[in-house]
Amino acid sequence: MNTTNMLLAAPEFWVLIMACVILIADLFIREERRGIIHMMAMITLVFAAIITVRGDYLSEGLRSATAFNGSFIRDPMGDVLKLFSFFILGIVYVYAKFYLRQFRMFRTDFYTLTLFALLGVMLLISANSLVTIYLGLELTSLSTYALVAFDRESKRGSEAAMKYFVLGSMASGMLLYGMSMIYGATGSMDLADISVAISNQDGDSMILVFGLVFLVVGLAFKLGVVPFHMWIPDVYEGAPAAVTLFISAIPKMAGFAMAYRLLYTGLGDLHTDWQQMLSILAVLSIVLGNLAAIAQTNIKRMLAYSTISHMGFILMGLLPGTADGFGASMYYVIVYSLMSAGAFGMIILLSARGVEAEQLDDFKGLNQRNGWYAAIMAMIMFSMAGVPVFVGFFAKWLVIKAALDAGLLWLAISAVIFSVVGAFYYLRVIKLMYFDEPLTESPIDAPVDFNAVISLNGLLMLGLGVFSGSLIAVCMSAFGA
Amino acid sequence: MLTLAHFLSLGAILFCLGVAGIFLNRKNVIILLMCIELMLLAVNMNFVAFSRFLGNMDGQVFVFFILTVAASEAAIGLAILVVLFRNRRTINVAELDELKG
Amino acid sequence: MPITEIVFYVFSLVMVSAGVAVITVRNPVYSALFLVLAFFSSAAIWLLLEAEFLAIVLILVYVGAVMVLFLFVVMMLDINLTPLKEGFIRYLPVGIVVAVLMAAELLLVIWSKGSFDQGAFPIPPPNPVGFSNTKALGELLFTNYLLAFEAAGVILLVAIIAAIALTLRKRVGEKRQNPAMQVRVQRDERVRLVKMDPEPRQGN
Amino acid sequence: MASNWPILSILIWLPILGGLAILTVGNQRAPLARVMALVISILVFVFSIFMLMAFDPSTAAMKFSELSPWIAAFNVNYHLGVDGFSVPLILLTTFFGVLVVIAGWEVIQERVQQYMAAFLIMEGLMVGVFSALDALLFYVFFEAMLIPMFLLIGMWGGPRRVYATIKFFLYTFLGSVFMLIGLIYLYIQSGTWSILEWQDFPLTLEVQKWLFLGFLAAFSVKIPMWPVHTWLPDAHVEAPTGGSVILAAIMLKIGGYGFIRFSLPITPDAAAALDWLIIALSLITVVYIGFVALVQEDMKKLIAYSSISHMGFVTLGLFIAFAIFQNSDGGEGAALGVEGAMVQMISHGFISGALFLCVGVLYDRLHSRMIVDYGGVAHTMPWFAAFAVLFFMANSGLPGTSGFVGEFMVILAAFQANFWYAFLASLTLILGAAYSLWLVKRVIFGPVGSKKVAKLEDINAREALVLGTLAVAVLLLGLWPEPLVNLMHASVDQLLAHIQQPKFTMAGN
Amino acid sequence: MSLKTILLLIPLLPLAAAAIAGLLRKQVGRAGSHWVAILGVGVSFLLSAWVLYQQIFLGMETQNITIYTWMISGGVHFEVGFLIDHLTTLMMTVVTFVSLMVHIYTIGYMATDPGYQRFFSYIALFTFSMLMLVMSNNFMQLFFGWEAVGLVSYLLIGFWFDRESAIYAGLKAFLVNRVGDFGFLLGIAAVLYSFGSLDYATVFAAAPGIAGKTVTLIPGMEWQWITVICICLFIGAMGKSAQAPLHVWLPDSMEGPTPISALIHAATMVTAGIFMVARMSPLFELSDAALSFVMLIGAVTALGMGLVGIVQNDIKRVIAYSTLSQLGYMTVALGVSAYSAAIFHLMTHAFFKALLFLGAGSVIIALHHQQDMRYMGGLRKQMPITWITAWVGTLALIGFPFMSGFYSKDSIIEAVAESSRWGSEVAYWSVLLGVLITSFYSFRLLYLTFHGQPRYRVDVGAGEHPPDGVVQHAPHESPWVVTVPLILLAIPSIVIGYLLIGPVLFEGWLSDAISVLPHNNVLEHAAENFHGPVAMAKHAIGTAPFWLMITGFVLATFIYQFRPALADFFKQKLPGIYRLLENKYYFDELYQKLFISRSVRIGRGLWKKVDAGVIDGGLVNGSARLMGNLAARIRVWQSGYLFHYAFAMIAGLIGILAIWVVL
Repeated sequence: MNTTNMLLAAPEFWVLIMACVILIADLFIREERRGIIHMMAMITLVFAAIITVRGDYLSEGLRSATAFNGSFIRDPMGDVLKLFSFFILGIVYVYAKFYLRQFRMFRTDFYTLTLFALLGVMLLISANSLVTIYLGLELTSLSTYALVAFDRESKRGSEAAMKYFVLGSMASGMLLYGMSMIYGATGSMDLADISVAISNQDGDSMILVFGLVFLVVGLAFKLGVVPFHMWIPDVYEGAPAAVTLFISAIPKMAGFAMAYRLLYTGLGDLHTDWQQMLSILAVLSIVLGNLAAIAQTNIKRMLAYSTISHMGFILMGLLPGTADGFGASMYYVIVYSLMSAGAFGMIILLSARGVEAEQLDDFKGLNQRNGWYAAIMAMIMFSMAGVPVFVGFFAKWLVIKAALDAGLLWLAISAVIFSVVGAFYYLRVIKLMYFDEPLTESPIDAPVDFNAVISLNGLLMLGLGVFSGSLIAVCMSAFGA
Repeated sequence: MLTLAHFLSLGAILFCLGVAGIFLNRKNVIILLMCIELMLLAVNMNFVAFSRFLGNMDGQVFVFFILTVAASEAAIGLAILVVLFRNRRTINVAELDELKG
Repeated sequence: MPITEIVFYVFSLVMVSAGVAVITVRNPVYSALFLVLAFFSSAAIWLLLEAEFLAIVLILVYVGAVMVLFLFVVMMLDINLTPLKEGFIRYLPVGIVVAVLMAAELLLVIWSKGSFDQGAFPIPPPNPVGFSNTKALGELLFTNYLLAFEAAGVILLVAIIAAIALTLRKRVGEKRQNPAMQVRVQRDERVRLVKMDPEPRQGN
Repeated sequence: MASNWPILSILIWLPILGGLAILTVGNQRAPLARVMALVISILVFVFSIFMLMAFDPSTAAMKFSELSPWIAAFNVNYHLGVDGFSVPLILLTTFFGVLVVIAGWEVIQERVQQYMAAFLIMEGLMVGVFSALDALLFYVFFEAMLIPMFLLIGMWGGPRRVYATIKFFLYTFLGSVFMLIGLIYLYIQSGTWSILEWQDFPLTLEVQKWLFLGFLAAFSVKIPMWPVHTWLPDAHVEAPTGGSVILAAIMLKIGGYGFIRFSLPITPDAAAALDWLIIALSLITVVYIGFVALVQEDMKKLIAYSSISHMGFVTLGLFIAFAIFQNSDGGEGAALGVEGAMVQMISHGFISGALFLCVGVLYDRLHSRMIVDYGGVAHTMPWFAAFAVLFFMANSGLPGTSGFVGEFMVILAAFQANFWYAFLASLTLILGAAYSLWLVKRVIFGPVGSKKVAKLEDINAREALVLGTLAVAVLLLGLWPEPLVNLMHASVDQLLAHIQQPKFTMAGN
Repeated sequence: MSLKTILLLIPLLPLAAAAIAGLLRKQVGRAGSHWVAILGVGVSFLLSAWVLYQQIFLGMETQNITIYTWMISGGVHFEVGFLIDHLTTLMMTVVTFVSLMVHIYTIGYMATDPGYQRFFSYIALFTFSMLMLVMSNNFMQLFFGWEAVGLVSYLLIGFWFDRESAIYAGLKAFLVNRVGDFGFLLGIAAVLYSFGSLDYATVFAAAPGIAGKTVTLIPGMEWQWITVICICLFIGAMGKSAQAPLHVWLPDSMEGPTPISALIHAATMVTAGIFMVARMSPLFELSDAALSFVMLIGAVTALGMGLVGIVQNDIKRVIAYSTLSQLGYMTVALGVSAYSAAIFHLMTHAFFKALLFLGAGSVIIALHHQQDMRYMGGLRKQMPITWITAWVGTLALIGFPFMSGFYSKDSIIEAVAESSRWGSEVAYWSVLLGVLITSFYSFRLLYLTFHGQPRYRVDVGAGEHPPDGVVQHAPHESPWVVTVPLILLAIPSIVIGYLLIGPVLFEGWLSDAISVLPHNNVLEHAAENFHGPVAMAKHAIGTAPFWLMITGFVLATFIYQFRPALADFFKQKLPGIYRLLENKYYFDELYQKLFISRSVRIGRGLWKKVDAGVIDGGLVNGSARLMGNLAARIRVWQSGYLFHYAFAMIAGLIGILAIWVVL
C-alpha cells in the first residue's frame, strides 16, 4: 500500500475543491454578479495549471509516478494533456460566458458541471486502472449528458441529451463487458499488472481479443468513430453552442489518453489486433465523416461530421504503437481541440441575441462585415482542412507519417484523398465569408475578453503552424520520443 | 458442475437481451433505461463470477462501483427523461427525430 | 444434480425470462417490476458466487431505491400506454436475429475450448468459515480503491447536481417572498404622493 | 555586397510581412495600400537583383544557404538555398511582383488592401518554393500558395469564380497530397527532409517508381499536363487580371521546377524508366491542347490553353534527356533540352503574363473577354495593338522573341531523342501560330467590331509601362538568351551527370 | 570603319529606320518617316554595292564573321554572324536595290494612306530581316530571318487591317509559311543532330561524312539520312518560295499594297527558299532523291501555276501566278543542280517582276484601286512610261532574246535538258511548255491593260466607292516617284542578263558558295557552248523555247487584239478545264476541307467532348457529383432514430467480433 505521494493528484483535488466551492458560493451570489463565478472558474484553471506544472516528480528523474496503489499515474503525457485541457477550457469559458449571457442561461450549473467534467477528464487522463478509467469516463459522461440538456426549454437539447445518454450508457456497458473479460483473463484491474499478465501468458489470447473488441467499441464511441459516431451530429446540433463547444474540445483529449492507456499501457501486446481494428475504424471515420459533412447546411452539424473525420485521423496516429505515433496523435488531438474551440467560438460570436448562428448562410459576407473575424474563421477552416502553413496541416502530416510507419499505405492514401474531399466543405465556409454578399449589415460586437481570446485562438492556428517545432517537440517528448 | 462458463453465459444472454431491447424498443424511452440496467446487470454478473473463480475481490469492488454509477446514471437519465417529456409531451422513441441528417 | 446447480438453473431461467419480459411487455410498470425480478434472481445467483454483500446491496440499493425511482417516474409522466408498443412485432425478427447473432458470438467464445472451462478456471473452494465478504470488500475499498471511492462519491454528487439542474425550474408566475428586498424597501418605492389641486366647488 | 545577409529570407518574408502589414491599413485607405504594396514589391525586386549580382553561376552548389532547425523532432529544417534553376525563377517572381501591383493600380477598387496583401504574400510564398531545400518546407510553401490565389480568384473573379476557384484549389490539393505521402515515405526511409541528401539516397527501382508517380501527381497538376489540366482554363478565365498573370507567369513554373528539383534527381531511374509516359503526355499536351486552343471563344481561355500547350515543352525538354543519353555518346543534347525547358518557363512567364495583361486591358474597358465582342481594336488602340501583336507573335514562337528560344532548344533536343518527338512538338509552330494569329485577326484587326470598340481609348501610361517592360524583356530574352542560360549551366550539368548514375544499384537491387 | 562595322551597318540601318518610323511616328511625321527609311535603305544599298565592288574588283575574300554569341547550350554555340561571299553579296545588293526602288515608289503609291509611317517602318524592317537572312552564317540566324520576313509579310499583307480579306490573306500566308517552317525547323534540328553544329562552314565541311548514313523513320522504310535532312529543309523552301502545294498563300497575298507585292512577294522574300537551297548546295548535292523531289515540285509549280495565270482577271494575280511559275523555274534549276542558274534567274526575275508589279501598281493608282483587267484597256496613251516599262518587263519575263529573263530562263531550260536526273524529262517538258504559257498570259495582260478600247467609264460624281468599271477621274500618268523607280528597274531588266550571264553562270563566280558534284554539273556542258551573250541570243532563235514564246505571243495577239470573242468561246467549250483553272485546282477548297475545317472540328471535339465532357464532366465534376450523391445517401443513414443509432453500434460490434474473434 502506497499513499505517500497522494499529492500527485493535487491538481485533481484542487479542481474538485474549487468545483464544490463554486457550487456553494453560488448560493451566496446574486444573479447580477454571477461574473464572479466566471472569475472563480478561471482562477481555478490558472491555479490548476500552476499546480500541474509544479509537479516535481520529474525532478526525481522519473518519467512517471503512480499513486493510490497504482490506479493513478502522473506522467508527462498526462500533464501536457491536462495543461491543454485547462487552457482550452479557459478559452471555452470566455466564449461560453458571452453565449450564456446572450441566451439568458448564465447559470452556475454550467461552471460546476464543466468543472466536474474536467475533473473526470483529468481522472481519465491519469487513470491507470480499469476502475479509474471507468469512473473517470462516467464522471465526464454524466456531466456532459446533463450539459447537453442545459437549455431546459430546448426541445432539441433534451432530445440530443436523451440520445446521447442512451447510446453513451450502452457504450459504457460494452466497455464494461470488455473490462470484465480483461479482468477475467488477467485477474487484475491495474493496467501495469494487466500488461505484465498478458506478456506472461503464452499462446491463445482469444479472451483478450474478445475483451479488446468491446474495449475498442467503448473507446470508439467515446471518440465518436464510425460506426459508433451517430450521437455526435445530433448532440452537436442539439446542444447549446456553448456546450457543443465544450464537448467538442475537452473530452476528446481524455478519449485519446484513455485509448493510449488501455491499448498501449494495458494491452500493448495485442498491438497487431487493435492496430487492424483501429485502422478500419479510422478509414471508415475519415471517409464517412468527410462525405456526410458535404451535405450539411447547419454548420454545427457540419463541424460534427468534420469531428468524426478528425477522430479517424487521431486513430491513425495510434496505429504504429510507437512513441512517435502517440505523440502525433496527441498533437492532433490538442490541435483539433483548439480548432474546434475556435470554430464554435465563431459560431457563438455570430449568434445574434437569442438566435444561434447555426446555418452556414449566417457566415455569408463576413469579410465585409468584419475582416478580422473572417480572417480568424478562415484560418481555422484552412487549418481544419489541413492546408499548410496552418497548424492543422502539421497534425495531419504527423498522423499520416504514423500510418506509414505502421506500413499502412492504403490507409494513408485514402486518408489524404478524403481530406481533399473534406477540404471542399471547409472551403465552402470560406467561400461564404469571402465571396458572398452579407445577408445582414448588422455589426458584430463582442466583449473585449472575447475578442482577445478569439484573436489569440485564430492566431494560434498560424503561429503554431509557423513555429510548429515547439508544440511537436512537447508532444513527442511526452512519450519519450 | 457449474463452471465459470455457465455464469458467463448467463451474463452474455442478459447482455444480449439488454442490447436487443435498446434496438427493439421504438416507443418508450423508459424501457431503454431499463435495458441499460439489464446490460449493467449482465456485466456485474461477469465480474462477480470472475471474482469468485479468480479468487480475488477486485471484481466485486468493481461491481460496487458499477452499482454506484448505475444509480447515478439512472438519476440523470430519468432527469433527462423528465425534461424531455416536459418539452415534447412524449417519450416515444420514434418521435425523437428532430435531429437528423 | 447438486442443489447449487438446481438453484442456478432455476434462477437463471427466472432471470432470463424476466429479462425477456422487460423488453417485451407493453406496460412500463410491468417492465420495471420484471426488472426487479431479474435483480432478485441475480442477487440469488450472486449468493451462489459468495458475493453476499453485493447481493444485499443489489436488493437494498437497486431495488429499493433505483427501481422505485423508475416506477415513480413512470407514474409521474402520465403516458398514454396504448401506442407505445406498436411496431414491436414488425422489428421483432430483426431484433431476434441480431440478439441471437450476438449471443451466438459471445457464447461461442465463452464455450470455446480452453477459455473458461474447468481447465482454465478450476472451481474454487468455498470461502473459509468466518470469512467476511463485506470486510474484505471494505478493506480493499478504503485502501487500494480509495481514489475510486472518492470518484464514485463525486459521481453521485454530479448526479444530484445534474438532476437538480435539469429539473428544477422557476415556474412562470411563481410568487416568492424576498425578505431582503422587503427590508430594503424605501418609502418612495411604495408610496406615491399625488399632488392634486383642490377641486373647485361646484354648484353650492 | 549583401553576401552575408539572409537574402533569401528577406525575399520570402519581406513581402509576406509587408502583405500582413498592408492588411492592417483597412478598407478606407486604398491609396496607402497601393503605395505600400508598390514600395514593398520594388524593394523585393531590388533585393532579388542584389541576389542575382552576388550569384556565382560557375558552380552548381547551393548559394546563400540558410539552415536552422524548424521541427527538430523530425529533423525538419528551415533550409534555403538557390542554384541556377531557382535564381531565374525567383527573379521572374519578384519581377512580376512589381508588375501585378502596378497592373491592379486603378482596376481594383474594392478591398484594395486585401488584394495587394494577397499578391505580396503569394510572392513571398513562391520565392519560398523556389528556394526551399527542405522537402517539408517546400511542401508548406507549395501548398500555402494556394490560399491567397484561392481568395484572389474567389473575391475579385468573374461570374463563375466560385466554381473555378474551388476546382483550382481541390485539383491542386489532391495532386499534392500524393506527393506528401511520397515525401513522408522518403523521410521514414532516410531520416532526413533534405532534398539534397535525398538526391544521393539509394532507392530501389520499384520504390522510385511509386515515388515518381507521387511527384508526378503533384507537379503534373501544377504545370499542368494533359489530362489534369482542366482547372487551368477555368481558373484563368475567372481570375482577375493580376491573378491570371501570376498564375500563368509563375505558378505553373512551380510544376516544372518540381520536376527539376524532385522527380529527376531523387528518382532518376524511375524517371528513366517512365520517361515514355511523360514524353507521351507532353506531346499530347502540346498537340491536343493546341487544337483545343484553336476553337476557344474566350480570349483568356485561349491563352490559358496555349499556356498548357507551352508547358508541354517544359516537361518534354526535361524528360527527353534519357532518350538522348541512349542515342548519342556525349548526351550533350540533354543539356539543351533541360535548359530549353528552363528558358521556356521563363519566357512563357513573360509572354503569358503579358498576354493576360493585354486581355486585362481590354476587359477593363469593355468588360468582356469574348472574342466576338471585339474586332478592329487596332483602329482605336494602335499602341495596344502593337503590343498585343508582338506578344501574340512571341506566343507563337517567333524568332527574336523569347517564345522562340525555349521551343527551339527543346525541339532541337527532342530531335536527338527521336525524330517523331520533334515532329509532333514542332506541330506547335503551326498550331501556335494558328490560334494566336486567328485571335489577333478577330480581335485586333478587321473592321471595327462594334460601337463600343469604336469608343475604346488607347492604353494609358501605366499600362504602357507594364506592357513596355514586358516587351523589352521578351525581345531581350529572344535576342540574347545567353545571360539567362549561362546562369544555369553548372546546375544543369550537375543534374544531368547525377541522373545518369543509377541509384538502385546503390540500394543493392 | 572596319569591315565588320560596315557589314553590321547594312542590316542595322534599315532596322534603325524601321524603329524610328514606327515608334516615333508622331515625332517624325510622314515626310520624316519616308526620308528616314529611304536614307537607311539607300545607305545600306550603297554599302552593299561597295562590298560587291570590293569582291569583284578587289578580290575580297569570303568573310565569316561572328557578331555575338547568342547562346551556348549543350555544347552547341549558337551565334549570330555574317557569311559574306559572292552569293550573299549578290543577294544583298539585289535586295537593297529593289527595296530602295520600292521605298521611293511607295511615296507616291501610299501618298494618301493613313498608315504611311507604319508602312515605311514595315518595309524597312523587312529589308533588315531579309538582309539578316541572306547574310547569315548559320542555320539559326537563317531561321530568324526566315521567320522575320514571314512576320513582316504577314503584317504587310494585312496592312489594310480593316479589310477582312486582307487580314485573312495575311493569316493564311503566315500559316502556310509556318507549315513550311515546320519542316525547315525539323531540318535544322536534323542538321544539328547530324553535325553537332549549326554553323554553315562546319556543317558543309562535315557533310560528306554522313553520306552513307540511313535512318528508319517509319518501320520498314530506310532512308538516306541526308535525304531526310534535305527534304525537311526544302519543305521550308516550299513554304517561303510558294511551291506547290504550299503555294496557296501567294496569290492571296496580293491583298497587300502593291509595293509589297513587288518587293516581298515577287522580288525578294519568295526567293528566300531558292537562296536557301542554293546556299545548302553542299548538302543537297549529296542526295539525288532530294534533288529529284525538288525538281519535280518545281516543274509542277512552273507549269501548273502558269496555266492558272491565264484565266485570272485581277492584274496583280496574273503577275502573282507568273511569279509562282517563275519560282517553279528556279526550283527546277535547283533540282538539276544548276544552282547558279537558279540564282541568276532569281536576280533577273527580281528586277523584271518588281518592275511588272510596280507597273501594275501604277495602273492601279491611275484607276483608283481598280485591279480587274476587264475594266481596263487602252491605257497606253494616258500612261506612256508605265506602258513602255511594262513592255520591257513583259519581254524580260517571257525571255525575249537579249532581255535579262532570256538569259536566265534559257540557261535553266538548257540545264534541264542536260540533266539526267530521275524525272528530268518531265521537268524539261514542263519548263518548255511553261514558256508558251508565260508568253501567252503576259501578252494577255499587256493587251487587256494597255491596248484596245478603254473598258472603264469616267464619272466625276461617282462618289467614294464607285461600282466596278467606273472611275472618278480620267487616268493619267503617275508622279515621278512612281515612274522613276519603274525606269530604274527597267534598265537592269534589260541589261543585267546580258552583263552578268558570263560571270555568274559560267565563270564560277558563285563557286565560293555553291558546290556541285562533277557528275551533276549540268552547266558545264552549257559553259562549253557558251560563247558570249550575243552568240547565245542568236543561237536561241533556232530553238524550241523561242518559237514557243512566239507562239504564245501570236496566240495572245490574235485572241485579245483581234478576236476577243474567242476567249469566251474557249471558256464555254472547255468548261471543265476552265473551272479547274479558275478555281486554282481547288487547292483552297481542299485545304479548307482537309485542314482548316477538320482542325476546327478536332479542336472542338477535343474541347467539348474530351475536355469538357470526359475529363471535366466525367472525372472532375463527376467525382464531385459522386461525392455529393454519396453524401446525400450517407446523410439518410443518420435517420434521427435512436434505434437506428443503436443498431449501427450493435452491427459494428458484431462485425468486429465476427472478424477478430469468431473467424
